[in-house]
Amino acid sequence: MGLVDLLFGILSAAAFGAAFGVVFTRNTIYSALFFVSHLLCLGVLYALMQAPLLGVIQVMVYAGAVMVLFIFAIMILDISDFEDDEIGERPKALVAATALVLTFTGMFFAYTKGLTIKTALAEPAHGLQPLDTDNVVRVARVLFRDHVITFELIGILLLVAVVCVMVMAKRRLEN
Amino acid sequence: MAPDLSLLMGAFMVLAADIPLRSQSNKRVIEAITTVALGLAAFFVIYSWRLQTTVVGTVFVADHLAALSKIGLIAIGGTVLVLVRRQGQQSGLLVGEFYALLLFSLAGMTFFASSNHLILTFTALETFSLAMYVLAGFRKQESYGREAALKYFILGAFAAAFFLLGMVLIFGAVGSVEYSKIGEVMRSLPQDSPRAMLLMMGLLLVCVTFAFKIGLAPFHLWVPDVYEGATTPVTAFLSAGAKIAGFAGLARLALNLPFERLSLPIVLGSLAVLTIVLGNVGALRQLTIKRLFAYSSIAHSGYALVGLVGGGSGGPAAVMRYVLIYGLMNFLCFALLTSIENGQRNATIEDIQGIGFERPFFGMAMAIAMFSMAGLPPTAGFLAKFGVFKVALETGHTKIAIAAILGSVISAAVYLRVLVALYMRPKLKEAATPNWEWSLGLSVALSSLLLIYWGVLPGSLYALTAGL
Amino acid sequence: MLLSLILWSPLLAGLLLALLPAEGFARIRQVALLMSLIHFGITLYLLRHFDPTLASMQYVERFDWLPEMGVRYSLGVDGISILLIVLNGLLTPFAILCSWKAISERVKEFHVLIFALQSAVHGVFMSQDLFLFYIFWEASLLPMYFLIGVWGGERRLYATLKFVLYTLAGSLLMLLAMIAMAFIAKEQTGHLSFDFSTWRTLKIPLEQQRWLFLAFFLALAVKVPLWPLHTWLPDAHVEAPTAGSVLLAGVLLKLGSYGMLRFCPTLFPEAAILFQKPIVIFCLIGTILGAAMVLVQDDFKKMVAYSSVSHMGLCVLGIFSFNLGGQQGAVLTMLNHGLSTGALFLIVGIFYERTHTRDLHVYGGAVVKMPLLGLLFLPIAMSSMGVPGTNGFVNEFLVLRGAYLYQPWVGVVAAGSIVLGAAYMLRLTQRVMYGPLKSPVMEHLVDLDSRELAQLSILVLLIFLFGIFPNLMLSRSEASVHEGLLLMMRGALPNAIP
Amino acid sequence: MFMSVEFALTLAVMIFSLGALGVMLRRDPLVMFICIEMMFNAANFALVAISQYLGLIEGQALVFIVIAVAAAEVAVGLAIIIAIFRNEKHVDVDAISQLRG
Amino acid sequence: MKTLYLVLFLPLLTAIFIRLGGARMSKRAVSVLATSSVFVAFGFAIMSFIALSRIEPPRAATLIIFEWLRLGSMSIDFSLLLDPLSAVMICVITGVGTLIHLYSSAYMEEEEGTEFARYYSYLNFFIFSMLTLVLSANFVVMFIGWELVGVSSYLLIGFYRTKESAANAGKKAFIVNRIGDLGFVLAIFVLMGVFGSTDFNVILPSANQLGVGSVLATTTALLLFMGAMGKSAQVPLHVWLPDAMEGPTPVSALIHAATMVTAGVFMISRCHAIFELSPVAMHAIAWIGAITAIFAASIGLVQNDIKRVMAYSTLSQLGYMIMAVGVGAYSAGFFHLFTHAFFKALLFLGCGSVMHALHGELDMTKMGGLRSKLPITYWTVLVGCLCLVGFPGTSGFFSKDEILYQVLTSAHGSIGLWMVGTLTSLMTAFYVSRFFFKVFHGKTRLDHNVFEHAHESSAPMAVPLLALAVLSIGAGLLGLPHFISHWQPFEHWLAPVFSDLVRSEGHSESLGLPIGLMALYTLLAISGIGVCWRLFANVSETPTKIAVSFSYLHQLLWNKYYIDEIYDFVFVRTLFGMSRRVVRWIDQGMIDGSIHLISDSAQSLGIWSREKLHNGYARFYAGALVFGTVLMLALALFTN
Repeated sequence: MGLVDLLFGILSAAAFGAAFGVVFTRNTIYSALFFVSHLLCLGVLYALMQAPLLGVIQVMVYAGAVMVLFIFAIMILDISDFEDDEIGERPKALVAATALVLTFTGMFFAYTKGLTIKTALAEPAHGLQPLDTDNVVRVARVLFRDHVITFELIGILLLVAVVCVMVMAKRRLEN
Repeated sequence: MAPDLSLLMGAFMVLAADIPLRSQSNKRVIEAITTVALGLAAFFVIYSWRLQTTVVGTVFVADHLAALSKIGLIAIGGTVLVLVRRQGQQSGLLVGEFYALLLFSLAGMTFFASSNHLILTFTALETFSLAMYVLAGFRKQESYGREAALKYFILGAFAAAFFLLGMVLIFGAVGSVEYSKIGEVMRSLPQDSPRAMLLMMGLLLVCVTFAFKIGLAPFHLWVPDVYEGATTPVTAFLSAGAKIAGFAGLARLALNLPFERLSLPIVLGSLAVLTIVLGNVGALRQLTIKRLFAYSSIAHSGYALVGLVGGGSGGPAAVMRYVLIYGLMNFLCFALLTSIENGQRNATIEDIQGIGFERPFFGMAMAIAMFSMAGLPPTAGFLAKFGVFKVALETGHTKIAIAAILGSVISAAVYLRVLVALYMRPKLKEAATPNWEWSLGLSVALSSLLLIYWGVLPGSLYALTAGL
Repeated sequence: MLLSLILWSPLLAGLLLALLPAEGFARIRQVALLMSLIHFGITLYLLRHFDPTLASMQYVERFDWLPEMGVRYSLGVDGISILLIVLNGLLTPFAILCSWKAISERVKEFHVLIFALQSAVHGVFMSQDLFLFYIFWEASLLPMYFLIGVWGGERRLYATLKFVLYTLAGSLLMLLAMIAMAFIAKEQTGHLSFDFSTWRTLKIPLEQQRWLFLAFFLALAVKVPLWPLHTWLPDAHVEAPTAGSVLLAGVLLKLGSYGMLRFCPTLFPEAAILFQKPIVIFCLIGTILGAAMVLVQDDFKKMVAYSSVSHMGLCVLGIFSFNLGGQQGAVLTMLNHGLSTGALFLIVGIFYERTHTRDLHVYGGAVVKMPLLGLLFLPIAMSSMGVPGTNGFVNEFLVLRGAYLYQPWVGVVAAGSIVLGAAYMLRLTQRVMYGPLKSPVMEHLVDLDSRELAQLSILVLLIFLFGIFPNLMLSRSEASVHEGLLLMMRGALPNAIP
Repeated sequence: MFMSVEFALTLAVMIFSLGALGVMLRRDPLVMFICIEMMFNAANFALVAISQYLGLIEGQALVFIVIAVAAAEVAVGLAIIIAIFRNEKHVDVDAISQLRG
Repeated sequence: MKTLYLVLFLPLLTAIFIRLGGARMSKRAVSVLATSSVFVAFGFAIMSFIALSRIEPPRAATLIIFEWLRLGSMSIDFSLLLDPLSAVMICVITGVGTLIHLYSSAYMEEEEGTEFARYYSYLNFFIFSMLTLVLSANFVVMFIGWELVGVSSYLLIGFYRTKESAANAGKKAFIVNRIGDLGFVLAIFVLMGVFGSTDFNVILPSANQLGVGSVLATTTALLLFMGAMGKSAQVPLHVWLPDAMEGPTPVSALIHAATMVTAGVFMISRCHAIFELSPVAMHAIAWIGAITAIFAASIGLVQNDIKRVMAYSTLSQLGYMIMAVGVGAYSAGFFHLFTHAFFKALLFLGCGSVMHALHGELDMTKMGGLRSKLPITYWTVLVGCLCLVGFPGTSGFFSKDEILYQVLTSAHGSIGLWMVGTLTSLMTAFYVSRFFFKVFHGKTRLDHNVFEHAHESSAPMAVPLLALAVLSIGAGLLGLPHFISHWQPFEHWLAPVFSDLVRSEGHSESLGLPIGLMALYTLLAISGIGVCWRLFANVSETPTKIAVSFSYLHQLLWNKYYIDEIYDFVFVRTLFGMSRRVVRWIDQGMIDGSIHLISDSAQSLGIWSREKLHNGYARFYAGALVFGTVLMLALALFTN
C-alpha cells in the first residue's frame, strides 16, 4: 500500500464523511460547508485518478463558484436557523440511511455479480499512455472534435439558464 | 440540423427583439418571429424528409424518427401559440421570455430526439427541462405556479442524477455511450454476463429518467400537480411535448438496443400496466378538468409504452403514431379547456355540466376528443391503441396486451363520465360559456376533423411512420 | 354499391336531419320517418333481388382500406345477414314512430342518433372484414350510450355506463383475438388480413383456437347477453327510452348472436366443439333462470327485459346445437325476438306514456279501457311464448329440436322454458290487461291512437305471417346456414367429411 | 488497495445513495438541492474512476460536460428556490404542498 | 275432399271477421253468422263423412294445404288427414258446436255487444283449433292444433277477464296444458329423429322401427301420453279442469266436456300403433286412467257447486276413456268419447239452464224443487244423468259397459282395473243422483223471489238440450253390445283405423260374462240412485251425520285431496321463492355484486391514489421515485 494509495483512502473516507455530514447536519449552512469539503476532497481524488484538469475545474467551478452561489442563497433567504425535524430523530434517519445505502450498493453488487466489479467493466485499453499526460489537450480534443455539438448545446443551455433565472428573478414580467 | 438551428435562431431573435420592443406591438412581432421560426423549422424538416440519414459528429443523427418527432414537436409548438393567443393575456404569457423559452425548449427536444449519444441526450434533456421548469412556474405570482416549478425542478433534477449514474455504468460496461456502440456490445455479450448485467442496470437507470419525463408510474406522481399548477397552454405543451420527445428517445433506444435480449420487456410491460391502471383510476374521481387530463396523460404514456415492450421491430412506428395522435387529442382537450377558462379558477367538470346540447360545437368536439381518448372507433385514438396492441401481440406479449386492454375499460369510464356530465346531467347556474377566438375555433374544428379523418382513413398517418 | 348505399344512407339521412332547424319538431319527425321508410324500401329491394339459393356472399364490395394492416372495406350479404338487415330497416321506422310523443326534447339529436345507430348496425351485419366489423361493432355502442344516457329514465347514468363498460370490456378482448388472428393469417398466407373468407381457410392449432374462441365468444356473449353476463340488460332496458329499448332488443342484441353464428363455429371449429357442452349448459341456465326471473319482477319493462335473456339463451342454444335445424331456429329467433319483444317494448312505452309508471302493482284491467290494445296484445304475448300460428312457435320448435338432436337431455331441459315462458307471459298479460281496474292511474287510460295502432298491427301481422309461412324466412337463410355448418364440420372433423 | 476501480465505484454508489437519501430526508430545499448535486458528483467520481481504469479520455470529457450542465442547473434551481422563499417566510418543502390529489 | 277446406277455415274466417268487425254488428247478426258458419261447417263435415264412406278401406285421404316448414331434406306440410277417426270427430265437433253456438246466443245475451262478439269469435276459433287437431295429418300440425286448442281454451276460460279468478283459471289451464305439451313436443322430436318425418302415414304404419317393448318406444309413448294427460286432464295434471268452470257454461259444455278434453283419447287412438309397442306404457296409461276415474269420482261425491260436480264427473269419465285406450280398447274408448260428448254437453247445458234461471246460482245446497219450474231442463238433464250413471238402455250404459268388459277381458287389462272401474261406477251413480235430487227434487231452499221468477229459458237454449238428449239416447244404438246385435256401425266404421291390431279375444264366445256384468252394473246404478233417493230427495239430517262421522274423509274430499294446495306449495311457491332468490343472490348478489366490486375497487384505488399517493409532498414523490427504481432493478434482476 503506497503513500498515494493511503492518501486516496483517507480522502475517500473524508469525502464520504463529508457527504454524511451534508445529510445529517441540521443546520443548512453546515450542510453547505460539508458539501464544500466533500467537493474539495473529490477534486483531489480526481487529480489522483489521472484527471488533473477535472480536479482543477472541480475546485474552481464547483467548490468555488457553485458553492458561493449556494451560500449566497442561504444568506439571502436568511434560513440559517431552520432545522429539520426528521434529522432530529437521528437513530431513525441513520437506520434509513444504512438501509438505503445497503440496498443500493447491494443492488449494484448483484448486478455486477459480486465484488469483483472489474469483470463487469469493459476491457481496459492496454499500452496507451496514462491519461494525465497531455491531459488538457486530449480532453479538449475529445470535447471539441467528437462532442462539439454537445459543447455548443451547453452554450445554449447556459443561455437558457440565464433566461430562466431572469424570468424567475424579475418581480413582474409584464411591462 | 437545420430545423433545430432555426428554432434556436428564432429564440435568439425573440430575445433580441424583446429588448427594444417594450410596447404593446411587441407581442405581435414576437409572435410573428416565433411563427416564422416554427414554420422555417417545419419547412426544413419536410424538405429533408426523403433524405438519407445523416450523422453529424457521431452524436447527432437526422433520420426518419427524428424528423417525425420534430414535425410533431413543431406542431405542438404551433398549437401552444394558438392557446396562448386565447389565454396569454390572463396568464401573463405574452412576454418575450415565454416565446424564447418555448423555442429553446422545443430546440432542446429536437436535439433530444436527434441524439445518438447519451451525453448529448443528457444535455438536451437538461436544456428543455430547465426551460420547462420555469415555464411551469411562469405564473410565479401565484403560489400554484411557484409550487409547480419547485416540485418539477427538484424531482427533475433528482431524476437526472439517476440518468447520470446510469450513463456512467453504461460507460463502464461498454467504454462508450454512443447508442450504436452500446447496441453492438450488448448484442455481443451473453445475457447473464456481469457486463451485460451492469449495462442493463445502467440502462434501467437511464430509463428511470425517461419514465419520469413522460410520466410513467411510479415516477408519475409529479404530473398532476405540475400540470395543475402551470397555466393551461404550458400544461398542453408539457404533456404533449415531453411525451413526444421522451418517446422519441425511448424509440431510439429501442431501435439501437436489442430490448428483447434483456428483461426490459417485462419491466417496461409492468411499468405500462401499472401506469395505465394508476393513471386511469386516478382520473376516475377527478373533478378538475385539468387534473383529469393530467391523469389521462399518464395513462396514455402507459399505452404508448405498450408499443415498446417488444423492442425495435414495428414498435417505434406504432409508438410514434400513438404519441402524434395523442398530441392531437391533447391539443383538442386543452383547447376546449382553454375556451371555457375565464379567470384564475381551474375549470371543473361541473362547469361544463349540461352544456353539450346548447353548445353543439363545444359538445361535439369534446365528444370526439373523449371518444378518441377512450380509444373508441371511428376516431384516431382507436387506431393508435390498435397499433400498440398489435405490436404487443406481434411480439408475443399477450398478457401485457390483455392487462392494458382491461385498463382501457377503466379509461372508457373516465372519459364517458365527462360526456355524462356534458350531455346527460342538468345544467348548473354557473355553467361555463365557451369563448372562441378565431384561431382557436378553427384549430379545434380542424383537429376534431383530423381525429375522425385519421380514424377512418389513416393512410397518411401510416405513410408518415412508414419505414420506422 | 347497393350495400354501401344501404349502409351509409341512414347516416346521411342523419346528417341531413342535422341541417334542419332544431325547433320544428313535427317536421323533423316527419322527415325522419319518411327517410327511414324509404330506407326500408331499399332494404326490401335488396331482399327481393337476393338469390337465396346461393350460400356465398352476394353484392360483394371490396376495396383496400388500410393496406398497411391488410384491412379492407369489404361488404357482402348472405342469407343470414340479409334478414337481419331487413329487420334493422324495419325497426327503425318503429323507433321513430314510438318516439313521436315520448321524445319532446332535443328531437333532432335523437333522430340523428337513431340513424347513426342504424348505420352502425347495418355495418356489423354487412362487414366481411373483421376489422371493419369491429369498428361498426364499437360504433354501435355510442349512439345507444347517448340514447339511454340523455333520454333515459331516472337511473340512466348508471345504466348507460354499465351497458357501455360491460360491452366494451368484452369487445376489447375480441379485438385482441382479432389482431392475433390477423397474425396467424400472416403466418399462413404471407400477409396480414382481417378478411373473413381468408380467416375461414386458416388452420389454427387447438391450443390457440381455445383462447381465440373464448375471447370472441365472451365479447359476443356479453352482447347477446348470455347468462351470467346479462345483468346490464335489465338496467339498460328499464332506463332506455322506448325507441332505445326497441332497438336494443330488436337489433343490438342480435349483433352478438349474429357474431356467434357467423364466427365462432366457422373460425374455430374444434374449439367450438370443445366448448359446446359448457356453453350449452350456460344457455340452459340462462334460458331457465331468465324465465324464472321474469316471473318475480314487478317492473313491466324489467319483465320484458328478462324475457329477452331467456329468449336469447335459446337462440345461442340453437347456434351451439350445431345442426341445421337448431341454427335455422336461432336465425328465426333473432328475427322473431326482434318483432315480438320490440312490440312488447312498444306496449310498455304506450303504457308508460299514459301512466308514467312501470310498477305492475298499479296495473291491471287495462283491457277495459283499451280494447284495441287488448286485441293486439294477445298475439304478441302468444308470439313471445311460442304459440303455434305465431312466429315464436317456429323458432322455439326448431331450436328445441336442435337442442334435442345435440343431446336429448338438453332438449328436455330447454323445453322447460316453454312452460316457464307461458307462465311468465300469461302472468304479465294478466297483471297488465286483466282483472279489475285496480288503481286510479288506470282510470285515465285511453285506447291506442292511430299511430300506435298502426305500429302494433303491422307487427302483429308480421307475427302471424312468419308464424304461418316460416319458409319465407327459412328459405332465405338455409343455404348460408348450411354452408357455415359444413365449413365447421370440415374444420372440426377433416376426415369425416370429404 | 484503495485506489482501485472497485473501491471507487462502490464509494460512488454509496455517496449517490446517501445523496438520494438526503433528498428524501431533508425538508430544506437548499439541502435537498445540495444532495442532488452530491449525486451528480458521485456519478462524476465513478466516471473518472472508470475512465482511468479503461484508459479512455472520453470519460473525462463527459465529466467536464456534466459539470457545466450542473452549474447551469444550479443557477436555475437557486433562482426558483429564491423566487419561492421570497414569498413564503419559512423554508420547508412540506409546506409547499397545496397541489395534491 | 276440398270440402275439408270449408270445414276447417269457415270457423276461422268467421272468428277473425267477428273479432275485428263484430263490435259494429248487432248481437243477433254475430250469433247468426257464427252459428251458421259452424252449422255450414257441420254440413260439409257430414258431406266429407259421406264422401269418405264411399272410399274403399282403408279409408283415408290426405290433403296437403301448403308446405309449412322445410328443413334441409325434411319438409313439414300443413296437411289434413281424413279418416274414419277424424271424420267422426269433425262431425261431433261441428255438430255439438252448432248446438252450443245456438245455446249461447240466448245464454250470453246479457253481455255487451263487443263482449258478445268476442265470445263468438273465440268460440269459432276454438272450433277451428279443434278441427285442426283432429284433422292433422302429421304430428306437427296436430301439435299446432293441440296448442291452439289450449289457447282458445285459455281465452274462453278467462272470458270474464275483469274477474281475477277467471283470469287465474285461464292461466292455470294454459300452463298445465303446456306441461303436457312439453312431453308431446319431445315425443315429436323422438319420432322425427327415428323416422325423419312427422307424417302419420310414414310413422304409424312402420312404428315397429321403434322396437317392440323397447325403452325408446316406452319413452315415446309416455311422452305422448304426457300431452294427453295435459289435455285430457289426467292425474296429476287434472287441476286445471275444475277451475276451468270459471268460463261461461256453454264453453264448459263444448270444450271441457265434449271436445277438447277428449283430445288425449283421440291422440292415443290415433297413435295407438306407438302405444301398442310398449306394454309398460299401456299399463301406466290404464292405471292413470283408472286412478283419475276413481279419484275424480270420489271428489265429486261431496262437491256442492253444480258445475264442479260436472267437472269432476268429466274427469272421471275421461279416466274411463283413458283406461279403455290403456287396455287397448280403442273403439270402446272412442265410443265412450262419442257418447260422453253428447250427454256431458247436455248436462253442462242443463246446468247452464239452471244457472240462467237462477241468475248464476251454482250451489246445489241452495236449490231444490226446480222440477216444476224447469220441466224441459228437468227431463233432459234426467236423460243426461241416466246416461252418465249408465242406466240400462242409455248410450252411457253401452259405452261404459263395453269399456269395463274390455278392461276385464283384454290382454292389457286386469281385475284390479276392473274393480276400480266398477267402484267408480257406483260412486258415479251416487254423486249424479245426489246432484239431480238436490237440484230438482225436494223442497226448494231458494230465496222465494228467485224461485218464483225462475222459468224455463227460451227456444235457442231448449232446442240444443232436446237435441242432445235425443242424441244421448240414440248414440247408444251405434254401439250395442255384440251379443245383442251384430250391427256394429261404430266399431265397423273405425275398423280400418285399428285394423293393425290383432284381437286375441272374440266377442261372441260366451254370453255369460257380458250379461252378468251388465246385470251387475244395472244393480249398482239402481242401488246408487236408490241410496241417494233416500238421502237427498227430501231434506234430511242423514247426509250431515255421515259427513260428520267421516269428517276427516269428508274434509279430504271436500278439499280435493289438497292437490291444489300441494301444487301451490311444492311448485308455485318454490318456483317463485327460488326465482326471487336467484334474482337477489345470483343476479344482484353475485353477478352485479362482482361487477360493482370491480368498479368499487377501481374507485377506491382511485381514492387511495389521490389521498395516499398524490399527497402533494415533493419528498414523498422523490421517495416513490427511489422506491420505483429499486423495484424496477429488482424486477429486472429476478426475471433475467
